[in-house]
Amino acid sequence: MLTIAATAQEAVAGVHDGATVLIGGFGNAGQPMELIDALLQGGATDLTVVNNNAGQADAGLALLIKERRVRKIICSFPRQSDSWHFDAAYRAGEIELELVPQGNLAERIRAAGAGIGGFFTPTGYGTMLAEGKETRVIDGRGYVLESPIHADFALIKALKADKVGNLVYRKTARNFGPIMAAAAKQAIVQVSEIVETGQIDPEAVITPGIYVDTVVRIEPPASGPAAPSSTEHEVNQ
Amino acid sequence: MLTIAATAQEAVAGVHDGATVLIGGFGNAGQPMELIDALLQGGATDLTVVNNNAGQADAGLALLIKERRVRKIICSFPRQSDSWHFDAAYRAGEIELELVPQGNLAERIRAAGAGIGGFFTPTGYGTMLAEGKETRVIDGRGYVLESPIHADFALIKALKADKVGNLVYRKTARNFGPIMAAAAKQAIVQVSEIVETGQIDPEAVITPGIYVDTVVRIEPPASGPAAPSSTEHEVNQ
Amino acid sequence: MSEKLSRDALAQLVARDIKPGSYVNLGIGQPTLVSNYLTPEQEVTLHTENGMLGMGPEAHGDQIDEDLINAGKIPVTELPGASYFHHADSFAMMRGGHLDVCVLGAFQVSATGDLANWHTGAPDAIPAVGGAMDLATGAKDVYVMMSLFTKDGRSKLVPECSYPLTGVGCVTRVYTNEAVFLISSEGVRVRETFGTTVEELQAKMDVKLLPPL
Amino acid sequence: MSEKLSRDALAQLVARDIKPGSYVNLGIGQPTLVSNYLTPEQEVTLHTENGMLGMGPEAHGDQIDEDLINAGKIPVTELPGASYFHHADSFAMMRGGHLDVCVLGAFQVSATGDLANWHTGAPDAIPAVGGAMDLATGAKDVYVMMSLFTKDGRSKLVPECSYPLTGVGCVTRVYTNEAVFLISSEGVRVRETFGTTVEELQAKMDVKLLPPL
Repeated sequence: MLTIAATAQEAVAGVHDGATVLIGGFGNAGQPMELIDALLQGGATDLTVVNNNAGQADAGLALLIKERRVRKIICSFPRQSDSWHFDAAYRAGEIELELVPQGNLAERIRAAGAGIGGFFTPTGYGTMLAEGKETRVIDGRGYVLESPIHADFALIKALKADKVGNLVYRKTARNFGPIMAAAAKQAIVQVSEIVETGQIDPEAVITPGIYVDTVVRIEPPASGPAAPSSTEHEVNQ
Repeated sequence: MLTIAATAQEAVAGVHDGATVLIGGFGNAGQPMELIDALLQGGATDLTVVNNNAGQADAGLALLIKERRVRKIICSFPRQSDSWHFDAAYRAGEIELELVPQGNLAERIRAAGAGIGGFFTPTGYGTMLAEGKETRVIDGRGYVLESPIHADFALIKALKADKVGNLVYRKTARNFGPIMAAAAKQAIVQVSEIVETGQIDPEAVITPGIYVDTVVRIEPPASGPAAPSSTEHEVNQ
Repeated sequence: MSEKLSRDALAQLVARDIKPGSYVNLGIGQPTLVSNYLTPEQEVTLHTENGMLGMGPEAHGDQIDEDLINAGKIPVTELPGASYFHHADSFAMMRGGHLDVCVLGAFQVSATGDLANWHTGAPDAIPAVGGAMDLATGAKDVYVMMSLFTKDGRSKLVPECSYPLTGVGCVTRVYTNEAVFLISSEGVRVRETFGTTVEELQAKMDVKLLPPL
Repeated sequence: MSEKLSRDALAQLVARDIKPGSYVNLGIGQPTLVSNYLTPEQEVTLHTENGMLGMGPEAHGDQIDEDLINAGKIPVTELPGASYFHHADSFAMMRGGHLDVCVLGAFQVSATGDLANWHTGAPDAIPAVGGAMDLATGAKDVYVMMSLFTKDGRSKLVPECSYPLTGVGCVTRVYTNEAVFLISSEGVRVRETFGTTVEELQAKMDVKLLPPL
């Protein structure tokens, strides 16, 4: 049954040392910043973190990495113009990196939630990211066998929850939320609003409550924060 | 770009002999009855049909089977109290049956749409439905390798389409629609209503227009038909 | 208890055993009787594999909506907090281990929890499997509801299934009209009996029974 | 044409070549310039892999919404007919072959359409791949936009890539400031040149060039 936590600290209190933690968000959209801050304050260490990136600037996941609380990160795009804390930890050999093409990352997370033991994907075939992996040619096309990414916890952000944990998201902030909620043993969700059960249209539920364990309401900022200035590294032409 | 057909006959006119056709619906919910009827009238034969069932009573898919237009059916639950046309064709050796657990059926259709070359599923492991298939034990659990079900056409039913083909469904009539639309080269959709582009909430779109090729509006019956009386065979206690 | 349980009494017993807050799938046929005995206080959420959580009771009269049916194709209703999803998402929910309990009928259950409930194995039978294998392998706990003996007196809880399997080692509990059995790595333990004794049952069964704790 | 193309002129050319009604992903960086030259009559729908179809132009001022960004994390807008989906659905759309065209930058493209655009291979580089490999393997047509020569004059269209690959045999067309190349099983054909000739290009390139048809 759903736990409604009073604070972000309370919501993440169960995250233990050595846990594997999926963290939602792509850029700032859908990033559960208050939950990550609470995780930082909570002190859990030796974490394996799964996120699309490896932290930006001096906030959130970047600070977890700066504090050396992340033993390993599984992500698709660690290197950004402002990923200096990751860069430093990586160059110092103090964080392990598993680099995964973004679509394989998403599909591997989805596979964990869906009970799939492994799947053959064309992405990465013939590249160095398939080195050491089982490959197979099926109907003339090359595929790589990829495995599910199971996790102990997911920290995600949604727009709204009802009291049985049904979630709706907002625009591109949906990104990894639904698949991460399903792939983790415990999904911890920060939302802007908690409504009564029955107030979310059953046709519009994106994450059914069965996947959600804890929600916490975080007051949205009075005025929207400025858009992030950081952009991903562009290919040198 | 989306084709808006004037009639169901026009919508299915491209379905050719020998085609593989996914047909949506579970029971009567989501069953594209008018499209199936048009397919029957259109005359295409030697079809491979994918549906959860193998036709009920004297309508729709059951008539396609009665007319021996279906060479092979891939389904999870052919035998029902009123599947007499399938039963007769099967006993006469005039239809090939590929029996697939319902979840494998759904996941194989999803895999086709998602570009997955194959996946390991626990369902069916150790049973006669895994005979002849590759199996593997992963982390102590047995899995069966299953392959995607690609198709030439999908015939499905949705509630509403806009003019770029975005779809919304209604209640449990959603069932196979979204995954079938994605798995077929051509998705042909009957809807009760076609609205202007922009009139479906982008957050509530279930099937994005990219998956939809043809829509046809079929006037919903003035009063809802009676609920189907047929129920699936119950396990003998 | 002094007499064998009726189907309804058995359904009531299963319902009482389901933990509050559980997500449950009741399959089709006899197990669906369980829903009649779930109390609102249990806050049990019912899943139907054709794409819904928060399924309510069977629909009658004006409530009947042909777009709202359960896995047995029977018109049902929707409760507050319900949600709809497509078939792949619905089976991902089952197969990914998110359902707490599913309750299924059976032809046979083996002493190691193998389930046979989809095919008699008769050479002329037209097979049909539906979602049975997905439920059997996917739910955290698989409860079986069945009569313990066939009409000609043979136990349906057997050392090894003779019917084709639905799933391997998946059943954790067997509710029958004569007893409830718990299946685990230690073997088959009788939890309670109805109008009979462990000794009487053991005399009629090839499976070695462990006594109630 | 009498002179080499600017980035904008090249983007305009690519835009003109995209068939009406196409679903297109423009990656990040230079290829996103293409969106400036798509006309409403083309009815091209833009996909961004972080979970949206129907992406509109970059957002400015009051339009900026931190929940609405593209794959380059730049605030964008939403057009009528847009839809949102989660990351697995979004990449399924790419990987399942549903996008008609994606346009990517490149370090190198090989004569057989291999693409290298994610990693310089430098031993001290921190690698980052993002959605590049998914786009390269998923779209029906992969167009590359790049300058044809490096600053020190070496061709980036090569017999075989020396940089780590993004995808194998995936590129079908290469748009450069000096020429457009079509890659197919028959080899590399020059479609048109800008301020140069096939002969001049051939003299500077190791890839055997087929003349325009």
